Amino acid sequence: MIAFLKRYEGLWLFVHSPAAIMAAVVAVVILVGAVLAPWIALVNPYDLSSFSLFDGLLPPVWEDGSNPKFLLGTDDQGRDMISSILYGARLSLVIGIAALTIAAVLGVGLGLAAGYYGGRFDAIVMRIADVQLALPAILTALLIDGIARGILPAAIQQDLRVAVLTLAIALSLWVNFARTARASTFVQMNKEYVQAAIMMGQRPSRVMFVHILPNILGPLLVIMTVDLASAILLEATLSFLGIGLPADSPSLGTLIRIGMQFLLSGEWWILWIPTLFLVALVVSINILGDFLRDVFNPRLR
Amino acid sequence: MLTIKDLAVKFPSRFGDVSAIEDVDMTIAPGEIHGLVGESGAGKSTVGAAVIGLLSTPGYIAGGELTLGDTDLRSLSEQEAHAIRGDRISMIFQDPQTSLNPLMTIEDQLVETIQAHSDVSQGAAVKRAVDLLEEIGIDNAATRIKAYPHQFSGGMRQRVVIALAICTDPELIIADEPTTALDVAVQSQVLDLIRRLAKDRQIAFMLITHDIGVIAQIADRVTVMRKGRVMETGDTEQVLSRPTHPYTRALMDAVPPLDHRITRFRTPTDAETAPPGSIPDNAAERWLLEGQQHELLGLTLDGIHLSFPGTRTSIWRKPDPFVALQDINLTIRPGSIMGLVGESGSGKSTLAKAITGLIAPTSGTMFLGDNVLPAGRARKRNDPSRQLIQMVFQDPYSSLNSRHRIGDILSEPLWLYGFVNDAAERRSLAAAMLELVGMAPDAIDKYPHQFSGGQRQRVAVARALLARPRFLICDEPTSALDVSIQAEILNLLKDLQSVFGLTILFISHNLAVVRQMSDDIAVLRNGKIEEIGSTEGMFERPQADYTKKLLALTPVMPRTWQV
Amino acid sequence: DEFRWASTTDPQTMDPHAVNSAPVLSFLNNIYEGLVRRGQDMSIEPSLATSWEPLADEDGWRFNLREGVTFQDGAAFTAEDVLFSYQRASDETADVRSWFAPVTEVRVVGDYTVDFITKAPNPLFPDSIANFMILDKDWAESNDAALAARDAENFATMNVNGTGPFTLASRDPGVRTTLVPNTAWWDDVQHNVTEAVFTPIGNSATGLAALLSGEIDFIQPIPLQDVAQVEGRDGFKVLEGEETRVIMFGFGHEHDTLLYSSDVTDANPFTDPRVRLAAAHAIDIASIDRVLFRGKIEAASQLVPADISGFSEANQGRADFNQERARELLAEAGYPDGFSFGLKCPNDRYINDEALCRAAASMFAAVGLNAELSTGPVRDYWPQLREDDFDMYLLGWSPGTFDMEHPVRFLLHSQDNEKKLGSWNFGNYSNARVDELLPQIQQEIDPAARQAMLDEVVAITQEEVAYIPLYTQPLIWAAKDNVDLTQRADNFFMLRWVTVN
Amino acid sequence: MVYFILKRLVQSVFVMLAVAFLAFSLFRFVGDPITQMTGVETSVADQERLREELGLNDAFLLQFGRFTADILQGDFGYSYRTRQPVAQMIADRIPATLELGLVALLISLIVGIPAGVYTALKPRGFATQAILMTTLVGVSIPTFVIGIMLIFIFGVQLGWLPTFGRGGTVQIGGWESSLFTIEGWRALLLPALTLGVYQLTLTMRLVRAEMMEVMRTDYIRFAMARGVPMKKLHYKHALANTMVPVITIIGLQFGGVIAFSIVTESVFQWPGMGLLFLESIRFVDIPVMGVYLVVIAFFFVLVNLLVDLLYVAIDPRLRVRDVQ
Ligand SMILES: Nc1ncnc2c1ncn2[C@@H]1O[C@H](COP(=O)(O)OP(=O)(O)OP(=O)(O)O)[C@@H](O)[C@H]1O
Ligand SMILES: Nc1ncnc2c1ncn2[C@@H]1O[C@H](COP(=O)(O)OP(=O)(O)OP(=O)(O)O)[C@@H](O)[C@H]1O
Ligand SMILES: [Mg+2]
Ligand SMILES: [Mg+2]
Repeated sequence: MIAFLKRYEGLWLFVHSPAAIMAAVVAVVILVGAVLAPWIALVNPYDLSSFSLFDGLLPPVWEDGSNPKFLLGTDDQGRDMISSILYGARLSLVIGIAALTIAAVLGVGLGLAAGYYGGRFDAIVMRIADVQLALPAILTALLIDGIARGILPAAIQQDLRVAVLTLAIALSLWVNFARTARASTFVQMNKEYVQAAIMMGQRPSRVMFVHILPNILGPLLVIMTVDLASAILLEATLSFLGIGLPADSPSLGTLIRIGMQFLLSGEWWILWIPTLFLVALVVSINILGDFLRDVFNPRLR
Repeated sequence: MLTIKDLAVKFPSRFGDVSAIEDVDMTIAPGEIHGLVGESGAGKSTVGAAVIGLLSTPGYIAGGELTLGDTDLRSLSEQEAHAIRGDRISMIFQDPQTSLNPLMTIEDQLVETIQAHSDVSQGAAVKRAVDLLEEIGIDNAATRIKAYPHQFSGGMRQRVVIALAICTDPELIIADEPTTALDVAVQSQVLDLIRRLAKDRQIAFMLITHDIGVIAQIADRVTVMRKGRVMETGDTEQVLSRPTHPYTRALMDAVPPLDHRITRFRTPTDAETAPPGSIPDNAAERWLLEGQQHELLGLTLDGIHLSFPGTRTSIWRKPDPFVALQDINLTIRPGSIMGLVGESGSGKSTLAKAITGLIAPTSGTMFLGDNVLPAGRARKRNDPSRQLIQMVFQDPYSSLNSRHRIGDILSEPLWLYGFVNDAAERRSLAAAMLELVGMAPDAIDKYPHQFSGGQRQRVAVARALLARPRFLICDEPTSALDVSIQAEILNLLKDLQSVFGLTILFISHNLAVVRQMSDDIAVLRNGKIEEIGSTEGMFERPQADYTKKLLALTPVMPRTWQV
Repeated sequence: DEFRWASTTDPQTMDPHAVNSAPVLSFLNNIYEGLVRRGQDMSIEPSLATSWEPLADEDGWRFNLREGVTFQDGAAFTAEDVLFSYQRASDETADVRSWFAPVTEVRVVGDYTVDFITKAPNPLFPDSIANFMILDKDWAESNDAALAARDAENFATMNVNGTGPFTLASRDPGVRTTLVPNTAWWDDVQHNVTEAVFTPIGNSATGLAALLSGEIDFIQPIPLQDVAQVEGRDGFKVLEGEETRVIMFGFGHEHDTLLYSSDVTDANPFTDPRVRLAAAHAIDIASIDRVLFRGKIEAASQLVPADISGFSEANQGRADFNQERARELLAEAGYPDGFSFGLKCPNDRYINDEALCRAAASMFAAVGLNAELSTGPVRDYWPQLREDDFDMYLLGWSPGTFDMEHPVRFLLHSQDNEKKLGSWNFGNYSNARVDELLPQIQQEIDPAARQAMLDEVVAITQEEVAYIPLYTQPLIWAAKDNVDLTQRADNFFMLRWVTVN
Repeated sequence: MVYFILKRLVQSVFVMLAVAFLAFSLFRFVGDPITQMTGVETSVADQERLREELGLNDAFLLQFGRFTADILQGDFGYSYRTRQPVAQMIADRIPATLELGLVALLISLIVGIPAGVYTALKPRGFATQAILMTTLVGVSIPTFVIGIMLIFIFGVQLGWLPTFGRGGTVQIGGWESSLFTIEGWRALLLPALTLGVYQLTLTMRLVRAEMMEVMRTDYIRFAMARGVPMKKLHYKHALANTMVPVITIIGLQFGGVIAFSIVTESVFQWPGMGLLFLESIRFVDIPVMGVYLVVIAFFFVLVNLLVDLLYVAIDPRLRVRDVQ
């Protein structure tokens, strides 16, 4: 057993880190809940006939006037809070993960190539990155959202809101990946194994993706977790500014935005339960990110 | 004065406490230079760090006694221990490039250290700092002291480091590989300085090094360590010339002599490292021999000139290019080993890269055999020279992709050059090749980090061989390795060369190593060839002043001590 | 006393003719005055005109002006100013020129008499110009502000010179605007405000916090769900009323096919009145009232609320909540399993607009009308409606003239660009009889005859379910207890009725 | 040095032009300015005429060319919404946003750096874990929720601080500042805190990571070995070296501060550029949005330039000219 763990150091570290275990448990529970939402949720927020305004504004079960059917109460539409949250986490995670994947592919690809080829190509990529950085995420989202609205037929716009938002978030995150990948690639380029590969006459794409990429994965993975958290938060913020998702596709961010209206009105659960949930999710992702950082830090080995 | 008794240091790790050193005994008298030698990981640095109380976390002293004069170092509180540091014990680190705070001037660093330990005014501290710099041989100290570390050369920096270590008049200085990063010329100056300080100021030195030559030159007494334990301790002459411990003897055998050539190093015959050729009917060997399409190939460099563009700092002026190689004319005879020596920065690696096509010379022509060797980008990916020329790099820790298995690393050339198209066959050939370079075939499924530096270097050699090269460049292949492991690798290279008839360019800054390896030698300095000739001729009758100086300054064991 | 108040939007300009928007008109009504004005109950009363009567020999109205009124800079108010203001307000550069579409000419008869000549008899004309504000001719001309600012600012964008009860002390657009009383005002002063500071606060939670922390005295509006919170606190009160705005669903009457349907692609079921009626029966207005609006709305039967002139007493019934009936009607119309369609809603225009649409979509779904809801900010909502990009949409309408004729003109008459009719009838509901009745209603002087025609229009459009009127939007203001003020149904806030105790 | 700055400037112009172009292309899609500019009763023909007058029917590139040409001539145009000169509107709002952003940055540095140092030096302490956890929760709550929470706690329940606006401001040479009055500071505190929380966490974590790295370097170990006092060691030697990479990231994050100030400004009704921008979006006020984005890009470029210069100031190795 010890030998096995020694071989998989990360795993060994993991079983010895209560914080990481807890974070992983929370993340996994949320993830599983999100994946299984269509089967375990009481109502389906996308199926308008599965809930009724009649059940609106019911408090959680431990408060007066609650309905035991709705454990954590209902929102102003009569949707079960638990169901909304499960579906919301599902959507948030889908957006977050998809945005992250796009950002990572784009950023790592450009960063790797910039680091590998250097010179003019590198300069161009870095200037593009500057332009991106000068356009804060919110503005990028507006841009993408606007363009999509301008060029897509109206009939599919609504369906594409999620895609548009994902793309917007992805665009505001790729620079991170590109910069990190580029910097790490520069370091790797001076490593002798890369020189050996180039010297042997291997194709640039092979050098980049087969040789260099696995070696710079560590810091990228860390960015991934941290940025997954920011992507989820960014989505919430964009929703707050009215450029996020429509209210009938409840992401965690949209739920919080809607809940904000009930901050004072006594229906605290509509705001605070999704918020709590979001915090739990983001914190646990961040803890896992920190944990990964430790695992990948050669000095701590 | 410094007494170490039964010292044990442990590092708590993820898998329980690991003993770094155990039962270490040592005494150092005032004015004594006490050498501490041993292979990498023997625990030399740990002893030093334990004495000065700077064990890297999470290490701790598990037992034993440490006394300096009448102070029990182990009983000190955190504050008291810190007060002793610098005041009574100082330390010098290996790398002068990184030992100084890059953001502070030399003056600031000296003054702050002086003022930390004695209650003197700013003016007095500055004066003392200037005097000290002059004492250790920095000209113009009064103005140079305002400079930042990066404005000093390596040797000067190491002197500043020493000045920092002695500016508070400590009783003991722990010097952890103080000259390893320096050129021989600078090294000899630093060693002189240490010797002078020990004599004049009666400072005791704990000199940690793995260079036996250095020990032989200046140490009064020496302690040999291995795997955290003291093997042998005694007067330098006694330990080096009449070692009592078998390990010390083996260590001595592995030290390459400067003044004569030995055919093979004597190494402890280890089952794991059977010499190649002794393995009957090795598949890899057969494969290599049958694949020799070319007869022996030589390499000729004709008027190679190479400069790097300087960094631009002004709009109006074009930056001066940095000339790394000038007018290099060199012929490497087919089947011979050409040694290339020169101090750091002289352009050795640049030359190697030019030959491999990683960078292009500004002018000049290269010939491989009778064919012109295209330079830089002009060399196509499928140019035959890509396969014929292979290289073994200096740093075994970075020359293998740490994310690839040994098997993948070794199969790559087979696949790339289209030698073997069947994956299973590639694998068995790789395994056979591992055997040939003296490694267990089960290494094939492991990752590089699971091996020691020496083993990795063997893998690197194996990878180069699997390309069926005719010309091999070895860029300081052993400079990162211990002497004993160096000896094994050098033996391996010699054996392979004799069996396969390779032409080798062997780069090193260690004259003794080059002497053991090469048939001819070229001496490089500031990008120019100073001297070129047969090895024996050069060592016996050096022509160029520079070569003479190099030979004179290289620390060696007195011939009489040699076993 | 100093009085500080907040609302969601800053008036974009101080020019009374440049922008026809409620925040601007509401704010400037404190500074400028028109010939007539509205009282606390929305009735028309004399202002700069003391009396008016229809012209005897031609179509039009004569206004007798008040004498002795001066502008805030001291200049006297005369008929010239009225003529000038008319010219300015009906110029191409002015956004309020539609008010004067029926006017052909304005004649200065005497220093204090002005005639407005109209194309046809226009009994409602005085009502329609309650927000027509009068500027001083000399002031405007000498300050290069003779025309309303359109592309660039002019003097009138940031400066005022009205006859009203307050005048501008300082203005920092989007941040704060300070008014002080006009000491030379002609009317009896009912307020006791010495300085009034207006701050726009866009975020409703922030606005409420500002009220509760005592930094402002009054805010309009506050979110419905926070009413209980404010009422529950000592020292604060909530003013509830009904706006004149009726919220309704509209249909794409003239579309041949549905744009957003996944099942019915070759027809537009909403052209069938039975389907529209089914949709009306699907709405559970009581639940909407209870959950979304906390019991603060009044269900609507027609396009105007009950206290608007022209309201049809005879047609007060509305389709009840009856899912059974809705399904039957759908089946009759040939859609026993219902169908899907696109529902468009703004999300920042009306109170709880988005929540309402979500709830409605869920109610529609319960009878088989599967709404694909799409919501967006109003800035691109109107363009979508103009491009006919909807199957069903949400609209709120407040009759600018406080008369039933207004929605008939804008929402029920078929689209007619030339005559500028039916311009907000996005689905182009079209009924020949309604089109025929509108000009007659506009010209009819006799109230009973006019009402009869309006009743007929309402009956027709109810019968055909031209729209589904839902409810009258509530007006919720909140103030400190020590402030007395008047809540007018047009959501205009008049400083002249404020007293701080 | 001069060459270096010039090179950066040329690159900056490129960045700004690109941002302007992107920004401008986005406005076509935000919505229709005309329906926002006119009232309910305005006829379609009048709307069309207005559209024509404003050049909104022209080809996109023509519009962009006009926009850049005007800007290059110093003419920033007039707002569609208020008809005021855009240059003046933005200029009026710049102080508010800059002061908010700078104070937020300051808070994040004043709190973040020591916290980072502390948590780096005592990586296993209880306080460290508590700090790390708290800040983590802090950044996991969306900014707007934090802002409203602060308003209700400190503004409404405790009544200590104002809930909106800038409080007392004074004019200093055309710069409207809230840094010189108590009222101004009271008003600034909550928004700056809200805006700073994210930066604070970021700064802290960066400083912590870099510091832990620096503490392992040879020169720190050497300084320790020669008995440099611990305080000096931590705050002079280690921190200075930590700041070199930290400054870059903080500089880059300035864009983030400005972007998130949009949210903060809207929550606190803070009369800065972000609030103006949001209003402009609502009214599709294209000229204001365009200039806003160009100004933001300008700030970004400026800050990056400053960061580079700061770099040179901190790190003598970069003072190329000095090398002998
Ligand atoms: N921070 C640490 N954590 C865990 N183990 C350590 C640590 N530092 C040193 N060791 C262990 O202590 C042993 C002795 O290391 P030390 O650095 O003293 O060797 P050395 O003789 O100085 O080698 P070298 O010549 O390579 O410098 C090694 O086996 C190493 O694994
Ligand atoms: N890409 C480059 N750009 C600019 N200068 C370079 C570059 N590569 C090497 N140099 C310079 O060329 C000189 C020769 O470097 P090279 O690496 O060949 O030295 P070396 O003899 O191999 O030294 P060492 O023994 O330290 O490996 C050095 O001064 C180095 O700074
Ligand atoms: Mg060591
Ligand atoms: Mg080299």
